[in-house]
Amino acid sequence: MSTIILRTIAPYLTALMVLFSIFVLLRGHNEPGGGFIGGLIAVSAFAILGIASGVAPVRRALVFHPMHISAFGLFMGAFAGLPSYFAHVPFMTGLWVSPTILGVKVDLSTPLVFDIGVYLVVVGSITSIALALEERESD
Amino acid sequence: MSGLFLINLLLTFAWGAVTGSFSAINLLFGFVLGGFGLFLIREQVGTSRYFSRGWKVLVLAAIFVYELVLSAVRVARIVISPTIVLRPGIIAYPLTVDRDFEITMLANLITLTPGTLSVDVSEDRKTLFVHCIDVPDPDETITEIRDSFERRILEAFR
Amino acid sequence: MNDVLDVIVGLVLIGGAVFSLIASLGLIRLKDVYMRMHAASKAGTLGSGLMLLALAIHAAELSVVTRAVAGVVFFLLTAPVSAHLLARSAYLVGYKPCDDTKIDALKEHLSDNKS
Amino acid sequence: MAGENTALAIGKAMVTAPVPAADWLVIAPLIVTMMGGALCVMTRKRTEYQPQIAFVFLTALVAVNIALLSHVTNSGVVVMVMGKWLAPFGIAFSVDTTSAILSLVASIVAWCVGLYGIVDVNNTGRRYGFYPFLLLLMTGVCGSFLTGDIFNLYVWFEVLLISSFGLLILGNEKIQLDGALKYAILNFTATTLFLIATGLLYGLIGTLNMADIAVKVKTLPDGAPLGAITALYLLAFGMKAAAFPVNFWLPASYHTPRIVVSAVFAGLLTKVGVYALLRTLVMLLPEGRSAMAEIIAIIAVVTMLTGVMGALAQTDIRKALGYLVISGIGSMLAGMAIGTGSAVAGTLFYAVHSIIVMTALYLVTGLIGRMGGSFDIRELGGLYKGSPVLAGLFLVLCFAVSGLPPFSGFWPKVILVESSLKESYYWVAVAILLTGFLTTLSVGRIWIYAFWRGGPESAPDNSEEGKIIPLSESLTGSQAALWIPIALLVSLVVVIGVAPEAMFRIVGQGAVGLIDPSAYISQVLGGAK
Amino acid sequence: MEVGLSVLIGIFFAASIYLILSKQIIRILLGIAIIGNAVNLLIFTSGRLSREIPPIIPLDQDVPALGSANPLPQALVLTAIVISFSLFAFLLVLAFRAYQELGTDNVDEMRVAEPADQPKPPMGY
Amino acid sequence: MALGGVDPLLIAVAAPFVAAVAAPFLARILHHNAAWLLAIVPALIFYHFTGYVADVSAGQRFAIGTDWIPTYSVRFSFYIDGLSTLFAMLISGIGAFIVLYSGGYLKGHPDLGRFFSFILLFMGSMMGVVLADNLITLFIFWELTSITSFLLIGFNHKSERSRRAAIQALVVTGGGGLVLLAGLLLLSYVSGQTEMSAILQQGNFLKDSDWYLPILILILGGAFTKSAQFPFHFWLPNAMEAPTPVSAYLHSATMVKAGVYLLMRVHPIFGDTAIWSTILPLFGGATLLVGTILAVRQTDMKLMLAYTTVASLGLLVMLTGISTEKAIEGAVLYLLAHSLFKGALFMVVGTIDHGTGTRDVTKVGGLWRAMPLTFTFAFLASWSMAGLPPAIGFIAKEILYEGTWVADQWHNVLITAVAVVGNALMFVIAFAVAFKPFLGAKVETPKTAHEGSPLLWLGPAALSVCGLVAAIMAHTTGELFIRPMASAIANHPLDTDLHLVPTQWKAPVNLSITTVVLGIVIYLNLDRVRKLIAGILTSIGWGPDQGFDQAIRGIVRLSAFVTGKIQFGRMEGYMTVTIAVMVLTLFVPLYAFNEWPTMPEMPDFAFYEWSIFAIAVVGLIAVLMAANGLVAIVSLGIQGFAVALIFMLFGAPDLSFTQFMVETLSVVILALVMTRLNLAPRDHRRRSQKILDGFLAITGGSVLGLTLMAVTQVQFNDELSVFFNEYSRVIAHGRNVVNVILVDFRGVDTLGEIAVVMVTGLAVLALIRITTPKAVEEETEKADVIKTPIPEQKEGVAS
Amino acid sequence: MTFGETFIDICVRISLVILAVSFVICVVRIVIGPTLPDRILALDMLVALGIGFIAAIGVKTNFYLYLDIAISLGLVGFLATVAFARFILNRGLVKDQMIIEDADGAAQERGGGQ
Ligand code: NA
Ligand code: NA
Repeated sequence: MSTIILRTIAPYLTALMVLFSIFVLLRGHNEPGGGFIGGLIAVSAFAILGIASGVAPVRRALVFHPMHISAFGLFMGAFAGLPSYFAHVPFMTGLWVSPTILGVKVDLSTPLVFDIGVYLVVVGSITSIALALEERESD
Repeated sequence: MSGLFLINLLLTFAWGAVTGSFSAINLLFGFVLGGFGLFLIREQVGTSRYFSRGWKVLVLAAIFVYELVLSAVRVARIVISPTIVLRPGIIAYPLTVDRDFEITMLANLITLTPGTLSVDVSEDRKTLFVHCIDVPDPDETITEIRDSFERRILEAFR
Repeated sequence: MNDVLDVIVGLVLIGGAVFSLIASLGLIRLKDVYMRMHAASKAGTLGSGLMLLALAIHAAELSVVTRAVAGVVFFLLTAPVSAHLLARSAYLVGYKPCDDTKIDALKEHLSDNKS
Repeated sequence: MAGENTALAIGKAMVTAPVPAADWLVIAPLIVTMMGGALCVMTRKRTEYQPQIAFVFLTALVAVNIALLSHVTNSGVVVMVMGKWLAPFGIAFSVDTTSAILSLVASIVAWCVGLYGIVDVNNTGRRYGFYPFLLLLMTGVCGSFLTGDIFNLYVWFEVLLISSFGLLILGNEKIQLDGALKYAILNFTATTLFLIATGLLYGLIGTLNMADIAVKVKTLPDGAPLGAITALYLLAFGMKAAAFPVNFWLPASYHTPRIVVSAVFAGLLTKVGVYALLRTLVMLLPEGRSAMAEIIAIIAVVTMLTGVMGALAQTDIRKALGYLVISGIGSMLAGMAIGTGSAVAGTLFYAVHSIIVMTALYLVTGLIGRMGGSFDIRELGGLYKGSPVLAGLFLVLCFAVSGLPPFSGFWPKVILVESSLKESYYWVAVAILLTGFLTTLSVGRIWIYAFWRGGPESAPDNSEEGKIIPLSESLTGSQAALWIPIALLVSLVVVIGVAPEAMFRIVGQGAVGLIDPSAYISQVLGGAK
Repeated sequence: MEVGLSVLIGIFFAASIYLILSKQIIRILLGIAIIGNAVNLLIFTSGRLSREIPPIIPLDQDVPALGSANPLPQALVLTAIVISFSLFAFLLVLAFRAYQELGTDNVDEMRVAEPADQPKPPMGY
Repeated sequence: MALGGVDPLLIAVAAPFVAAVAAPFLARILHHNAAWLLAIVPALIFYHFTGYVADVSAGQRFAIGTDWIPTYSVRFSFYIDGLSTLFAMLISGIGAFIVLYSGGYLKGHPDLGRFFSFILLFMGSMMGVVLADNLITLFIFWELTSITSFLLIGFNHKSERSRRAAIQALVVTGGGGLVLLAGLLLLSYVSGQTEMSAILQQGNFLKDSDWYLPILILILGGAFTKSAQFPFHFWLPNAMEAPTPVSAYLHSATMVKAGVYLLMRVHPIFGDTAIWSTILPLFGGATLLVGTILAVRQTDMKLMLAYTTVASLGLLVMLTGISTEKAIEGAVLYLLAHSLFKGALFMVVGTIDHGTGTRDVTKVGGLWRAMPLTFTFAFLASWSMAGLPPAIGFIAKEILYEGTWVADQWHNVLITAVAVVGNALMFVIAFAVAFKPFLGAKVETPKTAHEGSPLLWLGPAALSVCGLVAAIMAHTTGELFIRPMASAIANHPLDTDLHLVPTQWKAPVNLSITTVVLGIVIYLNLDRVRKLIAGILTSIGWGPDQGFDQAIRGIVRLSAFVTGKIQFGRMEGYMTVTIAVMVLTLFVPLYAFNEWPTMPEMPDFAFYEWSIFAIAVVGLIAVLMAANGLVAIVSLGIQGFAVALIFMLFGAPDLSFTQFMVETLSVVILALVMTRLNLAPRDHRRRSQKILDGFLAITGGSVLGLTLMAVTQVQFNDELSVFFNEYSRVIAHGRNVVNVILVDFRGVDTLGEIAVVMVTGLAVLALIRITTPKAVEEETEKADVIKTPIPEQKEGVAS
Repeated sequence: MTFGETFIDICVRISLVILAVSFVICVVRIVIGPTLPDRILALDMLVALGIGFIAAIGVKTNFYLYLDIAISLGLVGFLATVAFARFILNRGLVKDQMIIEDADGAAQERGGGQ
C-alpha cells in the first residue's frame, strides 16, 4: 500500500516480530508457544512487510523460495527423529545435550530441532500462500 | 553501517527485554538474532539513519504519554456526555519535517493525541491530512501540533 | 508493601477496563467511522496498555515487566498506524465523513489533483 | 533432584530394551517418503531431476515395505513406540500383516505411478509438485496403514487428503477445479466426522492407542455413546471408502485429473477407507460391528450394485472405472458385514486386488486415451489392430476386475461368496455374483467398443476407420515408462490369480489378527501391563 | 460445565451445517471455518473441562498444579487446528480459482465435471 | 509314469497352454503350416489318454493332482474315470483335426497365429473342465472355456454381429458360470469336501437334504446355460458368427457339452430323484423340440447345424434326466455319435463355404463333382446324424429309444414322442445338409466350387470314418468307451452289450422306423414346413434372442436412470444427503438405546463467561445473517475470537494463542482472496430449501451436542494425561505439557501435521500459479524437447 | 487471603465485568455496522479488549504466561487491520458496486438521523 507511514514502520515491526517469533519458538517447551505459533507470528511479520512494501522485497528478503524453506523444515523435522536410530531407541526419542557455553548451560535437544522444523514449515508454507495470493492481487 | 549496528544493538536489547534475561550468552544470542532480523529487512533499513540524542527521545516519549492520557480523558468526556455536539473536520497540515521516519513519527503521535487522527499524507509529502474530532479553528490546531510534536521531533532527531 | 502493590494493580486494572469501556462507548455513540477511530485508537490503546502494565506490576518479575513494556510500546507503535490505514482506505474508497464535517481539506486536495 | 527422579521415572514410563534395527522398518516408509518429498520440493525447479529423485525414494519405499512384510510374517506384530514412550501413552506404530501387505501393495502401485508419471506429467506438473504430492500421498497412505493410534491415523488421513488435493488440481483446468472442489469439500466433511468420532471416543474411554481401545471398549457397557461413535466411524470411513450413499465425491472427481493421478487415486484412496473400517469396526469395535452387520450388508449390496450400474451408464472410460472402484468397495464391505475370519480375509484380498487392478486399469486407459485420442467409448474403435498387446492387457484387467479366473479378482470373490453362503447371507452372495456379472458386461462393452469395433460408433460396420495415434506422437519421453508399470501390475494380477497361495496365507493371517487382536494387544501393551 | 459447553457446541455445529448446506461457495467456506471451531471445542470438551489452570509445570515443581486442565485434548486440538487451518486455506484458494474459472459462485451451477446433459450410454455392440 | 516328479497327466493338461503361447510365433514363421506342428500336441494328448482306456474299462479310477493353494484347500487335481476319459479323448482327438482344419480354413489370415492360440487355450481349458477333480479348479476351467469362447466367437471382431454374439455368449455362459460357482461352493460346504471324487464317494448324502433343490438349481443354472438349453439356447446359433473351426469344435463337439458333462458328473449325487427326472427331461425335451423346429426353418447350413446341436444337447439332457441305465447308455452313445458327426458336418459346411462362397442351402447344388471327397465324408457323417445303419448314430438312437421307452408311465410316452419328432427333424436336416448341396442340378455360386486342401478334408474324413468304425466295432466301442462312461455316470458298474444289428425286434426298432418315415415325409415337404414355422414364429414375434437385446438395453437404461438419480451432479444436494445421513447416524443410537443425557441445573458460569458465550453465539448469528460476504468475514472473526477466549478460560493458553493467530490469519487470507471474489449478497436457496437446511442444521447440532453430553457424563479415564503430567518435566525436560506432547510424547502427530502444512503450501502454489494450462503446457513440452528448464515465471525474481 | 489478594480479586471481577460489557458493545457495532470500516474498527477494538481481558485473567490466575498471548494478539490484530484496510482499498479501487452501495447506504442512514 502506498502510504509512507506504513512503509516506514513496517520493516522495523517485521524485524521485531521475527525476533519475537523466535523467542516464542524457543521457549515453547516450557511456556505457551513453540514452532507452530512462532511460525505464525513470523508469517504475520512477513505478511505485514509484504502488504507494506510489496511481494518482491519479501521474496528477496527470504533469499530462498518460501516453499523450499518449508520443505527444508519438513526434512529437518523428519531428520530430527533419526539420531535415535544410532542410540538404539525408537524414532523421535528425545535426545538431549547440555553443553555449557560461556558459563551458561544450554539445553539442546532433538525435540528442539524438530520444533525448529515445525517453525520453518509454517513460515515457509503460509508465507508462500500469502505471497502468492498477494502477488495475484497486484497483477 | 554503524547505524545498522546500533539498530542491531537495539534489537539485542529488545531480545533481552523480551526474554527477561540479560545474561551474556542470551545477549550474544540476541545479537545474532537481531542481526538475522536486520538481514531480513536489510533493504528497507539500508538508507535510514541511526538514532541519536537519546534523552530528547525520552522527553518526547514522556510528553507523548502525557498527551495520550489527556487525549483518552478527553474522549471519555465526549463519550460520556449526554449529548454529543462536535464539529469534526479534516484539515491540511503543512509538514516541515521531510524524512520518512519523521513524517511517520509525527503522524503517529498526532493520532495518539487529543482530538486528532492522521488520515493521509499527500504524494509530495508536504501535507498531512488530519481528522479532528472537534475543530472550531483549524489554524489553532495546526499551530498546536507544530509547537508541540513537530518541534520536538526535529529536536530529537536532527 | 505487597498490599500497596496489589492496590495499585487493582486500580490500574480497573482504570484500564474503564478506558476500554469508554472506547467501546465511543464506538457506539460517535457519529461516523472517523470519529469512532478517535475513541478506539486513544482510549482503547491506553486501556489495554494499562491492563498489561497491571499484569506486569502484579508479576513483579523482570522478564514479565520488560515484556509487558515491550508489548505496550508495540501497541503504541501500531495503533496509530492501523487507525491511519483504516481511515485512509475508508476515505479514499469513498466512505464520506458525516455531514457535520464542515472542513474537508482532503476532499479539496483530491479533487484538485484530479483536475 | 531431577537426576535421580529421571532415572526412576524412565523405568516406569519408557521402553528400556534397545530397539532392534529391524523394528525401524515400521517407520521407514514414512521417513523415506517424507524426506523424499521434502527433497523434491527443495529441488522442484530442476524439473529434469524430479523423476530421478522421486524414483530413488519410491524404490526405497518398495524395498522397505518388502522387508517390513517379511519381518511381520516372520515375527508377528511389530511394534515401535515413538519417542520410546510406553504404549498407550506414546504413539505406537504397530504393524500386523494387514498393515504390511496393504502398505507394500500401495507402495508398488506408487512406484508404478511414479514411473508412468515420467512421461505423463509435464514440466509444469513436476515443477508444481507432482512427485512431492505423490511421495507425501504415500506418507499418508503408509502412515494410515502402519500407525497404531487412532488420532495419529487421523493425521495421516489428512496428509493423504491434502496431497490428493494437490494431485487433483495439478493442471488447473476448469473440469479439474470443479471436480476438486466437490472432492475437497465432501472429503473434508468425512475427515471432520472422523475427527469428531475420535474426539468422542477419547472422551468416552480416555485413550487413543488402538490396542488400548480394543481392551477398554470391552469393559464398557453397550450404550448410546459407543453406538454413536461406532456409527460415526462407519459413516466417516464409509465416506472415505466411497460407500453408498456418501460416495458422491468419487464420480464427481476421478475422471478429472491426469490419468496417472486417477490411477493412484483409484488404487489407494478408497482402500485406505476400507482399511480404516477394518481396523475400527472389525478390530476395535467388534460388538458395534456385529450389531450393525445387517446395515453394513445392505450398504455393501447397494454400493456394489449402484457402482456397477454407474459403470454401465458411462460413456467415458475413466468415469466407468471410477464407478467400478465403488462397486468393488461394496464387495469389501460385504466381507466386513459378514465378519467371519474368511470373510474378512476376503475383504483384505479384495482390497489388495482392487489396489492393483484399478490402478492398472487407469494406466492402460491412459494409453487408450493417448492412442485413441479420446476416453469416450463412442469415439473409440480400432485399437485392437492398433495395439494387440494393449488389447490383451486391458482384457486381462477386465476379466480380473470382473472376478473371472484365473486372475486376481477371482479369489476374493470366491471367498466372499463362500463366506456369505456359509453365514446364510444368501442375498449378499447373490449380489456379489450379480455384480460380477454386470461388471463383466460393463467392461466387456468397453473392451469391444474400444478394441474390437473397427472405428467410432458412427463408422459403418466392418469398417476400419479407427483413429490410431502412434504413441511416439504424443510422447517426448521413453515409451518404456508407460509400459513397464502396466506390465508389472498386470503380471501381478496374473501371478496373484495363478499362484495365490502366498496371498491366501497373508490375508488369512491378517484377518485372524483383526478378528482376534489378542496378539496385537499383547505386543503393543505387553510392556506396560 | 461440559453440558453448558455441549449446548454451545451444538449451536456451533448447527450454524456451520446451515452454512455448509448453502449453494454459495463463500457461505460454504464460512461454514467450514466454523465447523473447525466446533470440532475443536468438541474435542476440548470431550477431555473434560477445568477452569483456568493451564497444564504448565511451575518452575519449582515436577508436575502441574492440582486441578490443571487436561493437556492431551489441548495437544490434539492444536494439531487439529493446524490441519483445519491448512485445509481451510487450500479450500479457500480452490474456491476462488473455481469461481474465477467457472464464472459462478453457486456450486449447483458448477457442472463441468458432471454436466447436466450426461451423454446416453451406447446401446449397440 | 512320473516324469521328473510331475505326473504326465499334468503335463497333458498344461501342454495346450504352452502350445498356445508358442502358436503366434510358429504361425509367424510357418504360416498356416504351423497347424501340422501344433496338431501334434493334441495328438499326443490323445495318445496319452489311450493309455488309460484299458484300465478304466476295467473299472479303475485315478485321482492325480498336486497342491495348489493348500491354505484354501484348492488342489490342482484331476480325476480319471470312464466319463472323463472319453471326453478327454474326444476333445484332444477332435482337437487335433480342428487345428489342422483351422490351418486350411484360415490360410493367409493375418491373425492366424492368434487364432491357433485361442483354440489351444480353449482346448486346455476344456480338458481341464472334464478332468478336474477339485471343485474350484473345475470352475476355473469352466470359466476359461467361456472366456476363450468369447474370444473365438468375436474373432471377426469388426462385424457387429460377431461382437454381439461374443458378448452374448459371454454374458449367458459366464452368468451361468457364476450361478454354478454358488452351487459348487454350497456343494463343497454341505459335503465338507473339495474334491469331486470324494463327494461322489459320499453317494446319496444330498438327496434327502434341504440343500438338494437349491444346489441342484444352481448347478443346473450353470449346465443349462453352457449347454444351451431352452430358454438359454439363443446364444449358440449366434455363436456361428465364429469361424467354422470354432463352431465345429466349441459349439458342437466339445464346449457346449460341458453342461452335459457336468450333469453326468453329478448324476450320482443328484440323479435319479423325482425332481431330477422331472426338470431335466422337461428342459431337455423342450430344447430338443425348439432346436429341431428352428433348425428346419433355416436355410443357412451352419445355422441348421447349430440348431440341431441345440436339439441334440436337449436330447442329451433329457436322457441324462431319465436316469435309467439304458437312458444313460443312450446318452453316452449319442454324445459320442454327435461329437463325431456334428464336428465333421460343421467342417464340411465350412469347406463348402470356403469353396463356394456361400452357406445358403438354397443357393448351392450339384457340388459332388467339384468336391467329391467332401461329399463322401458329408454323406457318411449325415448318415450317422440321420440315425441310419450302419452308422454309430443308428446304435445311439436305438439305445436311446430303449431308454425312453419304459412305457410304464405316461410321461415316458411323451418323452418318447418328443424324441421321435426330434430325431425325425434331425433326419431331415441331415439330408438337407448332406445331399442338397451336393446332389441335384449344379447351381452357380459366388466362387467357383473347388475341393479343399487336405487340411480341410482330413478332419471330416477322420471323424466320419470314426463314426462308421465305431458302429461296426460296436461291441468294442461299448466295452472300451460306452460302458466305462455309463458306469461312471451311474456310479456303479453296468453291463452294456452293444450290437450294430438289433438283437431283438422290440419297440426301439419300431420307433426308428417311425422316425425315418416321419423324416422322409417332412423332407419332402420341407419348403412348406419351413413356411409354416416361419409363419408361426412371425406371429409370435419375440424370442429370447430379442429378449437378450432388450435385457441388455434395459439394464443399461436402468443403470443410466439410477445413476442419474444417485449422482445427480448438484453439490448442494450431495451435501444435504451427507448431512442427513450424519444426523441419522447419530440419532439412531441415541434413540435405539433410549439414553438421553441428563440435563442438570443451570451450569455455574461466571458473568464474563456467559458474556463470552453470548459473543460466540452473536458472532455465529451475525455470520448467518450477514447481508454480504464482507460482513460475514468480520463476524467470523467474532466467533473465532470468542472461541479463543473460551480456550483461555478453561486453562488452555496454547490453544488460545494458536486460535488467535489462526483466526486472524484465516481472516487475512480470506480478505486477500475476497478482494477478487464477487460478494453477491444473495443466498441462492429457495425458501423451502432453507427450511429443510435449517431443520437439518438444528437436528444435526442437537444430536452432536447430545452425543457429546452423553459422552461427557460417563466417568472419565484420565490415565494418559496423568502420565503426561508426571513425566513431562522429569523425563522430557519441558514444563509446558502441551508442547511436550506435541514435540515428544506425540511428536509423530506433529510430524504429520507439518507435512500437511507443507503440502498445503505447495498445493496452493500450484493452484495459483498454473493458470493457463494450454499455454504453459505447450511451452513446457517444447522445453522438454530441448531439455532446458523454462525460466520461472514471476517467482524467478527471488533466485 | 490477604487484603491485597481480596482487593485484586474484586478489582479483577469488576474489570472482567466492565470488559464483558465492552465486548458486547463492540460486538453490537460489528453487527450493526453500518459500514465495513466501522466493523473493522470494532474488530480492532475487540482485539484490544481481548488483550485487556487476557491481562485480567493473568492477574486473576497468577499465570504470567498469558502476557505473551496478549502481545501476539496485538501483533496479529495489527496485521488483521492492515489487511482489512488494504482490502477496503482494493475493493474500492476496482469500483465494487457493493462498497459503493454500502457507503451510500451508510450516508443515507446518517442523513436520516440528522
Ligand atoms: Na506449541
Ligand atoms: Na480474529
